[in-house]
Amino acid sequence: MRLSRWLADRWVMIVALLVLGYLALPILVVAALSFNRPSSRLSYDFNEFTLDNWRQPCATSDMCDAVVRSVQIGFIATVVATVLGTLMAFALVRHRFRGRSGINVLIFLPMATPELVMGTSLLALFVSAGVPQGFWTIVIAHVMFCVSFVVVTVKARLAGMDRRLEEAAMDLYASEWQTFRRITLPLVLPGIVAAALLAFSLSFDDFIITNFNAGTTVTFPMYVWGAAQRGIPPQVNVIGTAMFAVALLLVGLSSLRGRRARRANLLAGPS
Amino acid sequence: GCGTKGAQQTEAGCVSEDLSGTEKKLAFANWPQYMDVDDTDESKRPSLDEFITKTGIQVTYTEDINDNNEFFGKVQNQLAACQSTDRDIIVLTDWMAARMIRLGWIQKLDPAKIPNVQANLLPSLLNRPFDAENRISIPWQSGLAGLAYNGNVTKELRTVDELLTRPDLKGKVTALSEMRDTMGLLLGSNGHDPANFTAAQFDDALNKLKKAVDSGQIRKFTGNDYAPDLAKGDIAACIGWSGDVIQLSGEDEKVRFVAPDSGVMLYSDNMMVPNKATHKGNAEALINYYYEPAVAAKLAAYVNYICPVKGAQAEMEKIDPELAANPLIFPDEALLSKSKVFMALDEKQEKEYEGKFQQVIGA
Amino acid sequence: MTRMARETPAGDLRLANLTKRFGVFTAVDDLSLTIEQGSFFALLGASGCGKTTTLRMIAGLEEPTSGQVLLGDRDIARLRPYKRPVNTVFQSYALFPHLDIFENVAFGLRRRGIRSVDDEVTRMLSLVQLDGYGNRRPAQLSGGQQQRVALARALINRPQVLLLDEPLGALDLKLRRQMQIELKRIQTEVGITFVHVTHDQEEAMTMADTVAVMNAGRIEQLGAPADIYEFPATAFVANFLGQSNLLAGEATGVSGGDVAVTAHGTRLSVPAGRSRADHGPVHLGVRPEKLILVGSADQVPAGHQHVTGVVTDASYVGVSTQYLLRTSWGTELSVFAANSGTSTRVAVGSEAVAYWDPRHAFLLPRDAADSDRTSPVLDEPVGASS
Amino acid sequence: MTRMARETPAGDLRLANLTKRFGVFTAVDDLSLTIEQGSFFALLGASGCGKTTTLRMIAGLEEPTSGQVLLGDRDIARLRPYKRPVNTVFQSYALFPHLDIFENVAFGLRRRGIRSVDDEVTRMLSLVQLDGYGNRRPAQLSGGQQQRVALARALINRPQVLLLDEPLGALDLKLRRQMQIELKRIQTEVGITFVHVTHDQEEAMTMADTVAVMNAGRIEQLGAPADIYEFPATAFVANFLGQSNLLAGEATGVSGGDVAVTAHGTRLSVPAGRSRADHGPVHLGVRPEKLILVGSADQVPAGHQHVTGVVTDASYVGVSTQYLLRTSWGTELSVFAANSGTSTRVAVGSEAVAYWDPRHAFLLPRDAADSDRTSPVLDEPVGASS
Amino acid sequence: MTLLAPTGAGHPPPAPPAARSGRRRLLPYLLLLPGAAWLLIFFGVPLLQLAAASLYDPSGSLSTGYAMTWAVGNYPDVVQAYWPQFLRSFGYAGLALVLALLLGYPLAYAIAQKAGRWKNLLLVCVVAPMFTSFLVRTLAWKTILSDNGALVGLLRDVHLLAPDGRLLATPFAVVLGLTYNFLPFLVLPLYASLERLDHRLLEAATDLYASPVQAFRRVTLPLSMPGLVAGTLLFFIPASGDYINAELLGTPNEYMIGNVIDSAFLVRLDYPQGAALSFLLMAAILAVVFGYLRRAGTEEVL
Ligand SMILES: Nc1ncnc2c1ncn2[C@@H]1O[C@H](COP(=O)(O)OP(=O)(O)OP(=O)(O)O)[C@@H](O)[C@H]1O
Ligand SMILES: Nc1ncnc2c1ncn2[C@@H]1O[C@H](COP(=O)(O)OP(=O)(O)OP(=O)(O)O)[C@@H](O)[C@H]1O
Ligand SMILES: NCCCCNCCCN
Ligand SMILES: [Mg+2]
Ligand SMILES: [Mg+2]
Repeated sequence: MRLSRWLADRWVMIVALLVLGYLALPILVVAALSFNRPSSRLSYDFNEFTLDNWRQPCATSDMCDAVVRSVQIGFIATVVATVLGTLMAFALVRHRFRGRSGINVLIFLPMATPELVMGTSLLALFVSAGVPQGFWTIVIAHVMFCVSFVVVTVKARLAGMDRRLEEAAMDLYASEWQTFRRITLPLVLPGIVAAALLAFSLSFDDFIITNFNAGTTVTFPMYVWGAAQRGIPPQVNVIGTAMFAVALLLVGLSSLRGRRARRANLLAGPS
Repeated sequence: GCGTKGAQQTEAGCVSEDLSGTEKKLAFANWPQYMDVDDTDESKRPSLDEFITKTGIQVTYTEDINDNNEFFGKVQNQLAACQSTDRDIIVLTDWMAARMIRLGWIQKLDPAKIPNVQANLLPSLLNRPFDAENRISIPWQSGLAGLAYNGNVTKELRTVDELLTRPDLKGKVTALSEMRDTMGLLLGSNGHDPANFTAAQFDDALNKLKKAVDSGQIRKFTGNDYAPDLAKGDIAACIGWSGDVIQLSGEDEKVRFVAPDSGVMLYSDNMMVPNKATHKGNAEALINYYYEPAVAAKLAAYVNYICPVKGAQAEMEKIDPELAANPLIFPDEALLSKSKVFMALDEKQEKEYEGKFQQVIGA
Repeated sequence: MTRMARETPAGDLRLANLTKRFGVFTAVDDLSLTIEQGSFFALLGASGCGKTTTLRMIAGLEEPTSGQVLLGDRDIARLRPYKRPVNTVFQSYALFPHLDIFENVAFGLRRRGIRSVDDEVTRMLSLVQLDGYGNRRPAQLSGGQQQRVALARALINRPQVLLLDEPLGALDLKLRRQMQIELKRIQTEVGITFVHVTHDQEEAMTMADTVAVMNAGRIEQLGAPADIYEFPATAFVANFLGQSNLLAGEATGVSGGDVAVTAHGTRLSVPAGRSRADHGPVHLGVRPEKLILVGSADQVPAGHQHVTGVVTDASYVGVSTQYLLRTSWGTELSVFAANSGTSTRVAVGSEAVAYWDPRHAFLLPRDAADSDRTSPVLDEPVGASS
Repeated sequence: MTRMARETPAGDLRLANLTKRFGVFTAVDDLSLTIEQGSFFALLGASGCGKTTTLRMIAGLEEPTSGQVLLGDRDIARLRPYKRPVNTVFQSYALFPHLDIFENVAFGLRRRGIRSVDDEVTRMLSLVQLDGYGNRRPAQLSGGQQQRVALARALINRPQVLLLDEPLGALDLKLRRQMQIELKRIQTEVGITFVHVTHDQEEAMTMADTVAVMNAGRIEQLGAPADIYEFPATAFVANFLGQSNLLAGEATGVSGGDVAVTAHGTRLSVPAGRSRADHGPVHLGVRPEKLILVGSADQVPAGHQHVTGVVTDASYVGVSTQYLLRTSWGTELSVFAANSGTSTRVAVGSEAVAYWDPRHAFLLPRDAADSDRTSPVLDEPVGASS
Repeated sequence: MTLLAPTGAGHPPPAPPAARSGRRRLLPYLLLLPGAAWLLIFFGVPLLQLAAASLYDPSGSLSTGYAMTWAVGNYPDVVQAYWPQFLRSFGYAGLALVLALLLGYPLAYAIAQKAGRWKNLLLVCVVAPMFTSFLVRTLAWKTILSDNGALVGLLRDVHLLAPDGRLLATPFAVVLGLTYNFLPFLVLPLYASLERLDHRLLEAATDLYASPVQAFRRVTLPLSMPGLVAGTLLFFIPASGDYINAELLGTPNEYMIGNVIDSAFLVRLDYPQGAALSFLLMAAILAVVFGYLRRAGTEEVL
């Protein structure tokens, strides 16, 4: 009785943690392998513990450049796609206008298009327009395929949001922009954050479309893909693990800091 | 009315300029880990660095060729439009080199500028059908496609037929998704010549393959990714490449490369200067440099593929006598006699055979 | 940015032929009225009669289907809400869930670019008796506390027009009275025009300069509270605002300053000045507290009129006792008798006479089909509330 | 599945030492009370005193920090809400926005596996006067209409215990009275135990069998409405429920069945039966409507006690007039005089005497530091409401 | 003023000042402009070229070029040749979707409603696996599912798997890979809409006799519909076009339509066929999507 009650109260959280475990499982393998000294370039089996990979995470030529480049591209593409996508989501949820369904198709199609098709046909466009491929063509491509994901995610949050709060803000002298900035944005923020996270991970992880539009620029997934042809250097595992850890650390710290700030506020009284 | 123009280029129609006189630069695109690196500092590439020091030519080395088809897709738009690919040297496998040459996308080198090639290229790689004068595509490394097995999980393997039928191997076999390698071995196993076969013979071999796929004997078709699986034993036996298998044998001698008596496939990855590359002269300097036996030996000692440079074996003795004696790096006559180069295909044949093969391998 | 035109001379708030339809349903129907600058205007009406919709159109949150909203001479009907010198206390509060109480209250000031809001907000929170609650989120407050935040949030802006949509409905009587005093004080001091929706009739009657009674999207009567109470214009108003005993009768014309009425066989009269009809079907109305109960017709003073019946119910309810008197024709009249401690009780079941001064009666036109109308029959409130 | 134990004999609802803390803040403090099966229990108290929190614990929506909730002999404090034969009308309505009105009302029935709900729902909608609104979404209703849906949604289930958290607060007086009648009728017919939170004191007084007055998480007084009103237990109750004039004095013991009190130099007395203290600092309380204003001390009948002062304010408010009488020591007393049409007015500024029957006074213990306490000074309500 | 206006009684009210209403009517277009322009230029234009390619004479070649012959026959041709892969794509994606819903809904719900201040942390845990390259992740899965790995050993020991049974190179592995790789696309939008869920409504439901299951079905689920629909789409659409998982974790018998398109463009150089396959895939997906949206009754979510 006691136990079943306990379970009934917490099973959702327990399942959630199990699913997170499932999501993290390969990362654990990757993390373990980051401490491995492989028996050969072609072996992924755990062989011998070593810290060498962590000591020299950039030992493999160009790998860290590729990581940095991927982060840069991911960052720019995320910001641009999130802004563009959020604007579109607002237009679609908050306004009735001619051509809505056309716009909806335009948003769904990129998701429905095989990556390869998207990659090659975009490349054809760049070539026929004489645009040299490289960093910025990658950014353009990434923004293009991230926008749809952002729109759909933000819309999910926006749909059915309580308009009365925005009305109250307008009533309290907040212009459209201020209402957006002070009320709508904070309330939609979880959706926008989720969309941005999606966009970043899409961008950071994309190989196919990037590969076609990269010219001679190499991103991290391209590097890994290439390296895989002859055995992945163990430092790739270091980068994988580190990216994961850094993401967790940043968020962990920021939520801790947020809490401390709030506590300080409480002591200082309203500010 | 609005179709596409052909991608075919002619020497006259697509003229490239050589700025090597003024620009000491070279963009070299190669496969990953196809270049020797320093044991202690993996960011250093000794042979390449030496070239840079010697000539003062700044080499931008990128490892952005992972797959022949993929790379072709990546540069075909530019080359078809007679635009620069921003690369001065690219390295591609025979059949892809043949295709590009056929399409008129590759610049001819000046034989006078690459004397080492003329002097040191392995005889068996001389005057291949797609480059009769040895001045368009120069082998970087060569290799063999044959059988391999992991002795920890299965008993010895000798023939292609065993691979395709032995019940204990069921579901533990892979073959290469590279049509010429897999089909070459199968043609050979049927007693046909991969260098010269008929459409009917091809179909016979393909049927044999199809049976093995349908029965579940063959688990999948792979690129290089079979190697870790073979090492682990998830795959017991496969069609694979010599270089990879030598690597694995070094770790675990029970992993073996087998050259079946019915024949092995010999291929090369070739250096080429694409149209509109502006540093042909510098490229020639580099190609010539890598055909110095000492340099070639240094490279071969690292990458473990078949070294296409005569005299490198002697140099290798100085570096690593054991490697110098390895027939899979410096093949002996016995092996060379078994090795075949796949028949040159024209565009139509290529499409037809590739189409049929892809149907069997599932895509 | 949105620097308010607070300094500009405000003006009367005028609604001209304001109509709002939701699909086929008309929520506000051709409403016209003028609310004097600086006055306290109360809007009463049944649930769903269109009060909130009217306020929302004034605030600019609902686009009128037709009609104008004028402030002074300016038509503001199409001005964006934040450009209007109007604030609202929302019926649903609409507190910002992501901001704490302090920031909720400071919101309007901050939007107007005011930097130092601390003092003002603290004072306002104190006024609504929520000192120390500044750091909480709305979800951590009780219903009444949330309502007070909504009040403070609007009040702090001291707009030209303040719209209050049942701003005190969730407060206990004592607190409500205190808030009423504060509201009235601020309104008088600052000269804000208040438009106040309330279901607390005492609130409307004691605070408002003008009361409008709405019914189904229209105004039924508009005037000073006492005027409306003493001399309602329609049967709806007579029974919506307080209770009335309405007797169906026929008016037979004016004679000597009085309208003669025959009701249920009895001849009665009402001063012409308190009659809205002088012939044809009428309702003669008397409020329960204007009826005095005595044992027999002898005790009726001269000049008064009376009705005889049987007491069917007497509920002692603190300040007063409510009696029900069933007349010979079956209608039950309400009679309130104050419990001042001196008056005598009348026993249930006994015959009694209810009399009134004709000057306390009023006469309304009646639909021919209508009969007597009295208020809902329920134990009446103790004086507790009054 | 969730077949309710409605048929099982219900029982009294008992709260035993119920406590709820939010962090350091104690919202409900060691509350114990018994609510008889089938009775109508009203919970009154200032905004934020813990009423909603108490109801939520009964409903099972809030886990008590400590204490028990018993229904009959069963401790239901840890029973899931859906297993409790308890329904709630939420203060915030909590209507399901994605369901239409019909489905909102039908929700509980459907969850109990009842197939044919149409008739029942239609009847219920009609009861709350929302016929024809079944197809609308909650957002398309006015505030009062939404509240009625919340009421219907809970009522339709006829649970053993119905918790009503200000269920009629957004309704106009007339509709509120009608709903009160309906509630009372259902409660009596079906024998549901009602726990009713309201700020409408008349509502509490007229409808409830028992009233509890809460203050800061605790019960201050509990009893029959008239008892509490007539003889409040604390100064808080005396002024929370209606108004009282509390005079600070010193009790000097019982003599002849009366407690003698000296207040501001005047000697007064209160029957011992109406005294909660017989010596030391006390408050002598008289309700405003129990005070009668006359011109001079001669007019005070025998056996009554009086206080002299100057009339500082008179507001005519329909049913009654409220006077403020400033005593010689400065306190302003409230006096209500009924406007029955016969009583004479007292002029502002004139001297007057307020007298009362000692049997209408009551005596409460007083903190030594406390002085006189009277109700908030505001124009008092017209009789309109009563 | 109104007197001067030529409109008589009964006419619509005078039009509001043109400037403001004009701007308001333009607003949605302004909001859409940057994003839509981006998509039109970088997606729409190439797509048109592709559309043309799908109608080229299939007998053309790279070196000679392709003639536009409006060869609509390309479409029935590819359907006939590759319908099994089409079916398989939707089958696997659908199966993976079901799995992902079972795993993803509780996860999204827990993060949105139960995680408190760990919310952001858990959220990042959902996407952080994406920060390692997909290839690394998939190789890790291969390690986990390896024929000689601990998991297979265990399953064999408890006879859930035949002694020579395997997980890798089976449909199971492919579906698992799809589920894994696209799970965040389902979880994030779902989270975003569940985060908004008003707790009081759940309380009301349980107060009205809804068991947790019923409260979920009648209140939580319908209210999270926008997020659920969005998540389902973000999961299903890319999953049905995916080919990497089939290639790395499956065998030729698991190949999906993406593999075919890949081979048509990259290996066989059959552009008309590749283009036709792509358009069929898009059309099929759009049909599924719009059909689904209609059934889900959330067209306003569109
Ligand atoms: N989640 C919470 N966190 C902290 N404090 C809370 C929370 N919920 C309620 N409170 C506090 O508990 C007290 C009691 O709240 P409750 O809602 O029970 O009041 P109430 O008696 O219903 O008041 P009202 O008449 O205004 O609705 C209030 O002071 C409120 O601020
Ligand atoms: N969005 C809407 N769609 C359809 N009808 C609506 C809508 N909003 C309000 N109504 C209807 O308009 C009428 C007036 O609503 P309004 O909110 O103005 O009433 P109210 O007078 O404020 O009532 P209450 O006292 O109950 O708050 C109501 O009958 C309501 O049902
Ligand atoms: N990863 C570098 C090895 C290059 C192998 N080339 C494969 C060509 C097979 N025909
Ligand atoms: Mg309203
Ligand atoms: Mg409450």
